[in-house]
Amino acid sequence: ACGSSPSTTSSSNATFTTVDEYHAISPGAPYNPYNSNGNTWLGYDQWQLAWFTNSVTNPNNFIPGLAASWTSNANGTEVTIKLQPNAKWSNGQPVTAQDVKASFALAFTQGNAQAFDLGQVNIINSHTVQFKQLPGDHYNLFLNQLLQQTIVPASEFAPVLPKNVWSIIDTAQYAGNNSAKLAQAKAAANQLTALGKKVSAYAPPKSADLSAGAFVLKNLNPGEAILMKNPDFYDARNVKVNEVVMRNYTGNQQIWNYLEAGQLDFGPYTAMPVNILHQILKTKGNQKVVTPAVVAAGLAFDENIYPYNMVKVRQALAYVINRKQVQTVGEGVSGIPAKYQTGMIDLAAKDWLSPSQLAQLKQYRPNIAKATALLKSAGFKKVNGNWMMPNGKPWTMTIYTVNGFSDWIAADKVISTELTNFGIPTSPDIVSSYAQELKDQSDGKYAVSFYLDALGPMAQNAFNMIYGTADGYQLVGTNLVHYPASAAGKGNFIDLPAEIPTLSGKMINPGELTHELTQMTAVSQERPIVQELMSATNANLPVLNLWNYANVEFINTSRFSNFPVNNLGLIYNPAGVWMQEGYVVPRK
Amino acid sequence: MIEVKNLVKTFPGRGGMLKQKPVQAVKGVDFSIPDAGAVAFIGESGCGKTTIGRILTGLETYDSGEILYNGVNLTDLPAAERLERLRKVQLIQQDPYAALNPSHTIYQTMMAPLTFEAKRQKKPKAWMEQRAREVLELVGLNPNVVFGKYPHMLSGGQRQRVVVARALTVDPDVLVADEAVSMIDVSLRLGILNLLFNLREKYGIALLFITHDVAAARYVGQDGHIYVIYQGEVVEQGVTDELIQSPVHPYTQALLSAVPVLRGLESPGADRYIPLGEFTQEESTACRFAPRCRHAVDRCRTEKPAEQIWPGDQDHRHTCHFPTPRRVVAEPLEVKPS
Amino acid sequence: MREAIRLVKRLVSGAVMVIIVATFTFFLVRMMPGNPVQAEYSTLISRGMTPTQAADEVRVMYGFMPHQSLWQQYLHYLNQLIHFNLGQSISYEGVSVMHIVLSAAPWTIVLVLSGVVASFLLGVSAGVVSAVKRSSGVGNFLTVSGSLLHGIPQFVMALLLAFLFTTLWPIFPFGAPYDGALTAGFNLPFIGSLAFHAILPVAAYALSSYGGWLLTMKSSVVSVLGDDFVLAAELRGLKSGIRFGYIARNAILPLFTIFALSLGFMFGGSVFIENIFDYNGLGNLLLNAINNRDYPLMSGAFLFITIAVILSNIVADFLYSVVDPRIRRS
Amino acid sequence: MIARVPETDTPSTVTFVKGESFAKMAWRVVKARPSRVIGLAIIVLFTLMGLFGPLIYPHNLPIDPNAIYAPPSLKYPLGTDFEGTSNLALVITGARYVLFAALMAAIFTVVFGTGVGLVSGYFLGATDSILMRITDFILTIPGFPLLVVLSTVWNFGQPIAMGFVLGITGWGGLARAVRSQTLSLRERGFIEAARGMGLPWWHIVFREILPNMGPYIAMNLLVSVTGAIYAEVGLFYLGVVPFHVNNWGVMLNLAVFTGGAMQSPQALPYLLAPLVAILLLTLGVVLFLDALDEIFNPRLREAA
Amino acid sequence: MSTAEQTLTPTTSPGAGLKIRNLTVTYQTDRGRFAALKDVSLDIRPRAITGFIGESGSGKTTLAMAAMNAIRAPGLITAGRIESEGVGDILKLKGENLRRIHGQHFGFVFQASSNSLNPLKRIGAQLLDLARSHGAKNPTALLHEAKQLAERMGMDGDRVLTSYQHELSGGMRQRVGIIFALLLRAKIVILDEPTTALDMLSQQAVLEIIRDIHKERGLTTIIITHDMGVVAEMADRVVVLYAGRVVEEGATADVLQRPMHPYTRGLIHAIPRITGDLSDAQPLAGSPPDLATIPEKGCVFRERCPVRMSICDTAEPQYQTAHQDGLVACHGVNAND
Ligand SMILES: Nc1ncnc2c1ncn2[C@@H]1O[C@H](COP(=O)(O)OP(=O)(O)OP(=O)(O)O)[C@@H](O)[C@H]1O
Ligand SMILES: Nc1ncnc2c1ncn2[C@@H]1O[C@H](COP(=O)(O)OP(=O)(O)OP(=O)(O)O)[C@@H](O)[C@H]1O
Ligand SMILES: [Mg+2]
Ligand SMILES: [Mg+2]
Repeated sequence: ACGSSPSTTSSSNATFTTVDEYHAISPGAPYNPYNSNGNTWLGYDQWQLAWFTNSVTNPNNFIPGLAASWTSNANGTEVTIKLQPNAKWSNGQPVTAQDVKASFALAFTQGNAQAFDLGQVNIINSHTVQFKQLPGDHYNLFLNQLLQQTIVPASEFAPVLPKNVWSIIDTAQYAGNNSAKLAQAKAAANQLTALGKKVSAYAPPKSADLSAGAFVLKNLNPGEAILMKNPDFYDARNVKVNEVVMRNYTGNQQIWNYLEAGQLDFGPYTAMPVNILHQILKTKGNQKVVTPAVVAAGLAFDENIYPYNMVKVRQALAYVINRKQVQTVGEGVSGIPAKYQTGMIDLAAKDWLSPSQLAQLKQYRPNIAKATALLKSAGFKKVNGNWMMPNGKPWTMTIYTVNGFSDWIAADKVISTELTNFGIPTSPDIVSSYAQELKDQSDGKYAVSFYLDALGPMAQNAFNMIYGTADGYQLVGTNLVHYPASAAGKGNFIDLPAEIPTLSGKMINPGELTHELTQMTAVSQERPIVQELMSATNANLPVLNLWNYANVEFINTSRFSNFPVNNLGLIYNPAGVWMQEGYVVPRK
Repeated sequence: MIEVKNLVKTFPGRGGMLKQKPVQAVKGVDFSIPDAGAVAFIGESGCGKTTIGRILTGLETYDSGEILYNGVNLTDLPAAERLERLRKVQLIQQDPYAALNPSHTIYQTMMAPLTFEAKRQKKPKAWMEQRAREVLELVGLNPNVVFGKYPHMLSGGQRQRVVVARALTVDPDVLVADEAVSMIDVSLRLGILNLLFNLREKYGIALLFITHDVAAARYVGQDGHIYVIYQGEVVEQGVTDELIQSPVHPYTQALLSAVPVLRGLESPGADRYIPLGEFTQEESTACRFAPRCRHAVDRCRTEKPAEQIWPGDQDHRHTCHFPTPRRVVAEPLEVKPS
Repeated sequence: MREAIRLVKRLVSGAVMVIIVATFTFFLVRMMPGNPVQAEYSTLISRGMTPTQAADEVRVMYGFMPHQSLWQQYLHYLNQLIHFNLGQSISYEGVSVMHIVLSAAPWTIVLVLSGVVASFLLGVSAGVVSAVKRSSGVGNFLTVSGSLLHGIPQFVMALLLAFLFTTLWPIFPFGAPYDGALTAGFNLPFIGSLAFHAILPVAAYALSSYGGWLLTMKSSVVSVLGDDFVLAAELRGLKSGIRFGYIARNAILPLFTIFALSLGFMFGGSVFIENIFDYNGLGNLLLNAINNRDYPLMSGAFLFITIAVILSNIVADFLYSVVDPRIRRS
Repeated sequence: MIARVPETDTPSTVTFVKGESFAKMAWRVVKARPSRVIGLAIIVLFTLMGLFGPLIYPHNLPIDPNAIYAPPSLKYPLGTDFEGTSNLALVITGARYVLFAALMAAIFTVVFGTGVGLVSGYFLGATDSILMRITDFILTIPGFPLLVVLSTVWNFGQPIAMGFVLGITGWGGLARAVRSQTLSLRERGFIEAARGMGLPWWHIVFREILPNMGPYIAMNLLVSVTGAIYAEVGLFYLGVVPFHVNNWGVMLNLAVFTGGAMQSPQALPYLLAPLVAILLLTLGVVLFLDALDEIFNPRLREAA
Repeated sequence: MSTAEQTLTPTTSPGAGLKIRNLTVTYQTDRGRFAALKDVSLDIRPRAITGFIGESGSGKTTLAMAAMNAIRAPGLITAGRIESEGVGDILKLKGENLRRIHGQHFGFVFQASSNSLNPLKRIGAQLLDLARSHGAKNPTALLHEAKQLAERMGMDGDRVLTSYQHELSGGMRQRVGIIFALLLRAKIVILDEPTTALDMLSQQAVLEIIRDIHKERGLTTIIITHDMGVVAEMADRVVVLYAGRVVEEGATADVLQRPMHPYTRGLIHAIPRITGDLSDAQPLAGSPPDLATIPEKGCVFRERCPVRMSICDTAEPQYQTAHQDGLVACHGVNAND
């Protein structure tokens, strides 16, 4: 029935074609997940302990992977996992606790494990492993990050992992005051870094493209990687797809091409203009799947720079900028104009706030009159159609954005036009890279610049974007320290006053509150803090959110049916994970 | 007055590190050009005539020897002054077309040296154009006609006149005319020769006339001197008509024999002889002409002849072991118009 | 003997040039704003990773970042060079630059070599025709089409062809150098697929450089046609075939050096064509290296191209002295 | 002793005419063929665009979110872009940066190239060796990648910076060619004559030699203008250099990479607008080039 | 020398004459279409040396080329007939027939300085090309003959045959050119300014060779030159051209002694002489003719003519017999008689 499909590769119904949005194919690169070009594909032949469902309120909502189950103690500092009883590598060898422990040692060499304060890893039995946080810490995303680790065969990486790796890790983790031990820790940390370099450069022998996942790499060329179903996969009977073809791509347009040609059974999130979206949806079988993305695009203000230190100015700008219009032009496909200015995405705001609290939020709908009134009350004057600042100087703006971020660039142009029309001559400017922008921002070089905001799904992460380093709050050891904007290299550019009012007028310290969030293990504990932070953000607008992103993904139903379109937590994951759950069935 | 003593010039072989054989173009030449005098160099291609001319005008350096311009050796002078004096010796090239910048009008061509001349002599602007007109008229050109023209719009003779006029802008004492007429159309050739002769006669400009056309040499300097050059050496010299009528060196005789005979108007000289072969550039310690000389004997091939004075004529010198005067040039016939 | 000395001399001066270029590029690429860590960080962020995660990820890369002073790094680099070692790539962790460059080279060679050769053959033949028939309609058409094609930038041509033949009329495949289902090697289906996939990019390359060859060849033929020996050959009644041989050989001489040089520059790849048609050749490699601020890879690729150019120069010189007796010595 | 009269060939009644002005002469040459007139018209059109284009539009071009990627219409003759801005306005206002940068590049190329070539070819010796080594060096380094690197090292906010970078990578070939022409010219009689007249070197180099390379240099100037446009547009197209301003390359980049012009006909006008502009300018230059030789070579243009 | 003669003498190629009638050749230029030759009628006598003399641009080369039907664009033979024994009207020949007479009937020798040889091929190889083009039965014999000719001309035969053009001096190239012209036993040999770029000695040597071979083979030889001396020295007959017209023709001695056309007279007087009274020589007034400014009507020489009459402005002078078997075109001659 599918003879007419334009698929170029195999006519087999069970061939599932897709691309990996994170990953270009690099022939010659090793089969090594720790290599940034390594030819392994997460969710296909690279498997994690479990798969996150991207819940904004529950960081611990996971779909089992190699870990069949897990338990943790009350404050979340100890986690015990049980491996799938029949998990096997593609050579038939079982996946054991040893493999897990080695994988975590490798995670230490890559700096991943330190990020969630991992302390000890204990093997309980061949299929049970216990993890402990560093003594004294309780990082509330411990389980979340632990479960997202990739597991690799210990035997495979034995050549690059020294026997004493765990003692090096232990030494490196010393955090006391003994200067000799501190020095040793530093040396050990360096040793780990050196190891990390070795590990990521390591090329496991070609013969053993070992996978514990649903698929195994079969063949690779600069254009495509071909993965075969792994018969030894623990849930192999759920997997109905025989072969996955991973198309290479070097630019978005190539993915658009594939999609337009109906060649992709699953097309992951790709930035695209509306016209392309329409074009893609015209193709037979193509279907759009929208899942929320926990991130927003915003404008950050440097409050060290006059006049952006004035709340009224920021609010006035919020009234002038027509976010719907900006989103239509900038991110017509996967953008949703930001409604509530809370520091989190609007969906999260709905989850965290009660309906009455939501109603209280200012929505800053486009309103020139309000903006004018606000500015006038702040001492601004309009002369010859252009605004003069209270200090008597004309008000002009440059809004910085990043090269390659086309949605931002387009949005920047629209905002500039709007502001110029409003009487603030504004021009867009483009910075060479995002890293450069972040650096310049923290150096206080931009009054107004584009900013990735509301990065979640966890509230602490989202607020940390505003009230963390950007506002001068940093964790030194276990102490929260505040650096003033004048401290060079410390990155404080938002530079809010020490205390800011919520909508109800209550003065709060957002930096401290944000830090407190990281210590909370239960949602109920977090809720009041999150609500206060949202309210304060809405009142003060340190960052003006323009739109929330959505993940727009595509499936093609002409060759396969039963996609997990209604299971948002699952569809957020790579298609291999869907298949583990029994989804994706070839049509007859 | 220019006096040249024992001038030697060797060109380094070309080609950077892997040089070709050096070429000894001038091998110790003595001559002098008296004020308002005429000196002609004759000789076949490659004998070094041009090289000497270029050295004299300062366009080429020399290896050894001495050149005295009015008794002053220019190498002793500071650069600026040396240039100043060298400008008094001007070169007239063979190809008048190449000697004029094709992208400049005659006006521009004339103004270039005059601008600098005016600066030097602190003359006003008007002087420049006036001077240009003056010299152009001197060479027989109408400035109004030629000023706006480009070189390609002029005939060969006119071009050569412009070249001479340009040389005159710097008030030269000596003109070095290197084959100055050989590219000029026959009908115009005589006009240029005439002009050169007049410059000499009227303005006292001395002339070094380089050519392989002996008749032309005779025409500008009947009373002057001819130097016959063979492979970078002077083999014979003498007062023009003397040398033409009774050359003693076989090479001179061959050269003179080669002048075409106007049959019907002239009869060939009794001893006319033209060597057929190509000459070799082989270095020889003996008489260099011996390999081509029909009169050569063993001595010529082993012993280098020294310069000698031809008895009875202080000005007539030669380098031949067996100097013999021969009549080689054509004799005019008496033609009666019918 | 002389030739041998000349060759040695050329090689030595070529080697000096290589060192100079190596030095220049070494310092130049390190003057570029940003660094590999930043570049990688940017990439991760734009892939949607959180800044914290991204920072963790790239921290490993600091291990690859040289900590010595620029000067020490330079000496180290030179030392490696002398041992024919171009160092290790940063973005392709742990892979040697030499390996990367050598594995990218074949793609470029397949693509650009056929492009250069095709455009040369086409351009030269059309050039002869347009010179010989320069006052006829055919000649004018060829000349005008040549000038216009010559005027169209390569990337425009590539985009145009790609749009026309893969999107509008999907006749040719797009997006991979060969059919993924095949195994690379010396087997017929593979080579066939390789050739089929190469048609568009080669055509784009050939079309955009064809005009240049045509115009050069035309003017060369026209100037040879004006030479006396051509008229002499005619007046001696030489057969037209022989006369054509005379003209062709003389006319093609000046193009010879350019051709040899373009073979050398071939190793620079064709950034646009490789980019648009997705070949992992040297052009794309260099572009990626630049985007990732992969210093060793950049220097290495630059050096590789430079060496190719210098060698092709030397070869061109020597071949030229073989075909043109006037250049020959002794 | 011998009677010889100096002759004058023509009576001095004709008054001296300096010839027609350069502009008049050039126009006469151009007029001779319609294709040249078309070429010139195109070039003039683009020049005007570069000079006055930005003045006829507001600083920030108006947007129209209701007409995103609109097809060509009366209101938007070349359609619109991703934010509903008229492509025609974009092409016109974008011309200034592109053309000015290209002109700068061409001027840098020509000034460097002819300067180096002239000096090297005229003075020879050590000067020549050094300059030629530098030229070889420039010629040896692969141009486009070098351009990419240089363009990230320099900041491209100003077209002059862009022009400089384009120029600095592109003068090698011209220097070589000018040098070899200088070498042959310096052996020519009129150069020797000028030296013999004691004219200073700068007069000889710039007033005698240079004008003879007029057509060649003018041709190179035009060809490097188009070359620079391609390179520049190419750089922006690849997106390897940050762009601050609207120009044709940015349009191409956005059209292909974010507008999907290759994938959807809707954005096609956005791609075609700058493309057509480039092709048109190329056409203009190609057509006009034909006149240059005659304008600069008095031999080829015979006064009527 | 004697061996060379033996091999060369058996087959002499008796020269053929040329009958040129009403020949007009025009050139299309930017400034319009000009007649480079206008209504030329002339007999070239067999087995004689004929000299074409005239200023630059007077049409000497054009005449020679037209004689071989080798005028190329932008030139065009617009009228006339040229007959030669054995080939008929040359202007009617086309394609292969025309090609064959080039080389076999006509031998053409270029100016010494011009590069009339393929710079990329050895002389010997080019001689073989020539042999192949004309279907020579025994190319090696031809090569052998070429070698002997070369030796005869004072060159090293082996060296010449294995040389490239650039390895030969101007005089040698000129001689090689002559070999090419003679090898196929052409009946008419045309030498275009064979000695212009040579110095006196080489010039005389080349002329000497031409004269010898001409005699020996009974050729019809045409020498184009603007040097009256060369014509006087070599030619039996002289044709004087001016602005595309033949103004005088006759036996050399006659023309030299009793020039009838004022132009011829002027030319002869303008020769610098090696002996005799210098003041006899007089330059010719005016500048050489420029086809673009030639008057439509009347005598083309009148602007420079010392004996100009009113009829010269209106009527073109007709050919009339002079020097017994020659001709002249001048109104003045008529008046004198
Ligand atoms: N720049 C140079 N480099 C090397 N050799 C040179 C150079 N100029 C001249 N020669 C050589 O010096 C010799 C003399 O040359 P010159 O030009 O003075 O001869 P000439 O007598 O003027 O000859 P012609 O009559 O051909 O002009 C020749 O062998 C020539 O090849
Ligand atoms: N290819 C051509 N195109 C235009 N005009 C030409 C061409 N060839 C010759 N002529 C013109 O025809 C006229 C006669 O030229 P021709 O070459 O026959 O003269 P010539 O007597 O041989 O002169 P020279 O002594 O300079 O060789 C000249 O005015 C010349 O300008
Ligand atoms: Mg000379
Ligand atoms: Mg001629």
